[in-house]
Amino acid sequence: MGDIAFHYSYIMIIILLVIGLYGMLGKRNLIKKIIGLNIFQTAIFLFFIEGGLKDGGTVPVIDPALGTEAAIYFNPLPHVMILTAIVVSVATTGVAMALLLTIYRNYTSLEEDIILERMGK
Amino acid sequence: MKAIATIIIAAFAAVMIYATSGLSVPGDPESPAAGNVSEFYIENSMEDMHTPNIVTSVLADYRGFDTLGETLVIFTASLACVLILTRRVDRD
Amino acid sequence: MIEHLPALIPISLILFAFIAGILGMMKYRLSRYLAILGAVAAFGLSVTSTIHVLQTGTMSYHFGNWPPPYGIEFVMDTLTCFMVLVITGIGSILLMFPTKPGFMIDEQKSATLYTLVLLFMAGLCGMVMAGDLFNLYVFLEISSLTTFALVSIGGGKASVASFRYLIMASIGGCFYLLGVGFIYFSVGSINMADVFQLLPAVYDSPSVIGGAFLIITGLCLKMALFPFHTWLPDSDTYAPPVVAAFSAAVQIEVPAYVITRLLLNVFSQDFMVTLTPITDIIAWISAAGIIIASILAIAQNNFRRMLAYSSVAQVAYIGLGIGLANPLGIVGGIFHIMAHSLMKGSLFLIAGGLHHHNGIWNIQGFQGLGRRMPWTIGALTIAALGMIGIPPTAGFFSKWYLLLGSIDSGKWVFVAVMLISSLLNAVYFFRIIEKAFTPLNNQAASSDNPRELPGKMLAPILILATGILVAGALNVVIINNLIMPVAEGL
Amino acid sequence: MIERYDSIIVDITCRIMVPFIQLFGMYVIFHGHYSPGGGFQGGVLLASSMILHRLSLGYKESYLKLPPARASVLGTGGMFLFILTALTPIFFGGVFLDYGFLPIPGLEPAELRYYGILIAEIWIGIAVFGCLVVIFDRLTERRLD
Repeated sequence: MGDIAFHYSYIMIIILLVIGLYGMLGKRNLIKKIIGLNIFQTAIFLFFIEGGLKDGGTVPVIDPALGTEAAIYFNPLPHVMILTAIVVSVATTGVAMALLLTIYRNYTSLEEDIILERMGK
Repeated sequence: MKAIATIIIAAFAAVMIYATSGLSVPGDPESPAAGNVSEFYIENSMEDMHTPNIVTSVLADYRGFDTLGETLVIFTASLACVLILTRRVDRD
Repeated sequence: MIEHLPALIPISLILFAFIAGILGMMKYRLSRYLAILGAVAAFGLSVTSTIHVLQTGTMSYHFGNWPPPYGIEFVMDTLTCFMVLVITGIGSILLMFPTKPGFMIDEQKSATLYTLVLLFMAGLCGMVMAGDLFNLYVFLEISSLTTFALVSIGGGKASVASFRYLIMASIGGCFYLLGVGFIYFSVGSINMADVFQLLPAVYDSPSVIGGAFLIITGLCLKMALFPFHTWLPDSDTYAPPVVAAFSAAVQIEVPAYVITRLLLNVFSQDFMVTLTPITDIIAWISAAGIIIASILAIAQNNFRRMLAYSSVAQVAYIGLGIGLANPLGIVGGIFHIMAHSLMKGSLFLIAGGLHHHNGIWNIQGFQGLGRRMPWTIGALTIAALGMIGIPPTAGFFSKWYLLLGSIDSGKWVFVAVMLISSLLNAVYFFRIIEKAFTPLNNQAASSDNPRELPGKMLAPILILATGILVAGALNVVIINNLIMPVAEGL
Repeated sequence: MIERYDSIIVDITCRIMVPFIQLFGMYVIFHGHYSPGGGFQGGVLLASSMILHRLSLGYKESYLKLPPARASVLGTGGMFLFILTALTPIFFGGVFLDYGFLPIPGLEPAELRYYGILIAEIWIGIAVFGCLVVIFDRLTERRLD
């Protein structure tokens, strides 16, 4: 349970997360919402990678010269989870773009206020 | 709307700062995540499947079902794009 | 082959999704029949595995033959069996609804659609059976990605609703993922059973508390629990009726089940009830959600929007059952999953059928339907009685157990909340029934006399309506065999 | 839909780069056991080469190289074969995804897993390649009205 000063990298990640969340909730333009979503997800990836680090470790590819001591290599599991999460993020972005295209075709705008106005609400 | 968003974001930041204060220092080789499961992967990957890249062996074999799900996710996304962008008569 | 059953349920759905897609490209009519066949096959497998689980106890499937903390496992106990039965059973009935009125899409283009529906069901089954926190996330994303596409079929407004849902669901998924990260970095494992063993040592760590909070918040977003419900009314109003039925009947219930699963098998009772007020918070916001969503439902004129707000209220019942955190509350909540999926499934199908057949959207349009469409309105009446909680229906028994749970925990406020909400339910459903049995006063309207729905549309509606009564009659059997053995572990 | 951009520099540069990106993608897939890489990364590289081709040469030429229908066949086929590969061990006494039971004669389980991972990565690469190209094609499709 370390001091907060040692967690400065986590603080940076939290700042990124907050920027992403603000983009999703605060912005009125739909593209900006997607950008916010991507920032948010990328910050999560950084969070996982940060947690998998080990001081004095190297990438998790076994080098026969170094042996298979666990302390030498970074933790591989966060990397695996993040690979999956990246794919999910790409898939979500692709679907979101497709949705934005249909929205634009129907309402010729990507501003939330104008869309709501044209939806007749 | 802006005010609600600000409150939500502030609450989220507070939760995150509170939660990260309990994590071990980044880079700590003794952290809980460094032991347990990950140790097993590092020590057995070479024996079990002759694969030096531990990430590949975990991704494709130890946790292969995640990878199947992951491929399914991107396949689903492509089908979703096909369905979303199919031209159809608008009902309203 | 019997030991492969847990894996085969989602895999059979995925394989049938492929077959339906590929053959559907060649001959479009085939895809619908293959989709129904796939769902029924998965239902058959679920029944077989339920029988097997009842005879021999919990099944566990280790993918790649790696023992649990290292590999991924599927766990199948009686509660899982119950959920899988609900998902595949309701899914196969909902798929029987014809394509054109059900999905508002030309039959020629339906191959992709049915592939996605089967993948959606596979995702939900995977979520239910996953014994690994991260594997659950993957299936969660499969089920939400399919929903975005399915909701957007409804046209322009539906696309906007679907986009909103995408943002909310992505936030939910990301919160869940962050929470899993905190749990993983605190204990070093993501297998549910393993986390359950390792967690007590670090109960007071802020990262475990924060992680649990994030996970629960993410799942509450997905299940549209009251303060996070904003995406549901729009998507349920503009989505095609069968998709709305799927979304209200199974999709928002599965995260509720996952919260139950986390309460029982990951964070123990000590953590969720005693150490942190998580269950109390869930119970109170659910209670608020029941009342507020019911009042909002009364204010609606559009039938489907009213049903959507009613879904928010009904999901809050499940949340209340979880929040009570005693066996009776859990039993009530979980049984309400089944009751609600039967009732809301049939109500949305009726809404879709009436819209397609008679062009009725609003509650005013129901006037005089009782005489002309006796079967449809009969099914509607049964479902509405179930929603209110009148005795022979399944809805009564779930509410009964929830009441018993509230009394058991001594929280009389919740008893009052449930009685008031039953009254509110009665207000908005009797309004429709009354309208339907009021004869039309002008003869001009009777010239375009709407007759009974065609048999193809009526069949799934009647099956679901019968299901409400059958589930009510069999409630003791279901609860004693499937739900109680797990809920007693609390 | 993307029209061809009439510039000799873009044209020639992209024509030269595309095969190398594809080669690198295949290297990443096949060398995933020894260096960072694997099916996803390789598949994304292959898809990005195709997307570059489409962006630079326009749809008329690019669709000749890889028609959209063939991309969807690649995506579906890769995914389907991956699931079949994962299912195969069930019929030879193993459990789902247990590559140690793949029916390749003369190999011990560890070697079988080695080759099982390779086969899986190849299918994943093909599936990701196809699916990403399908997404791109759908997003850039011309509106017909």
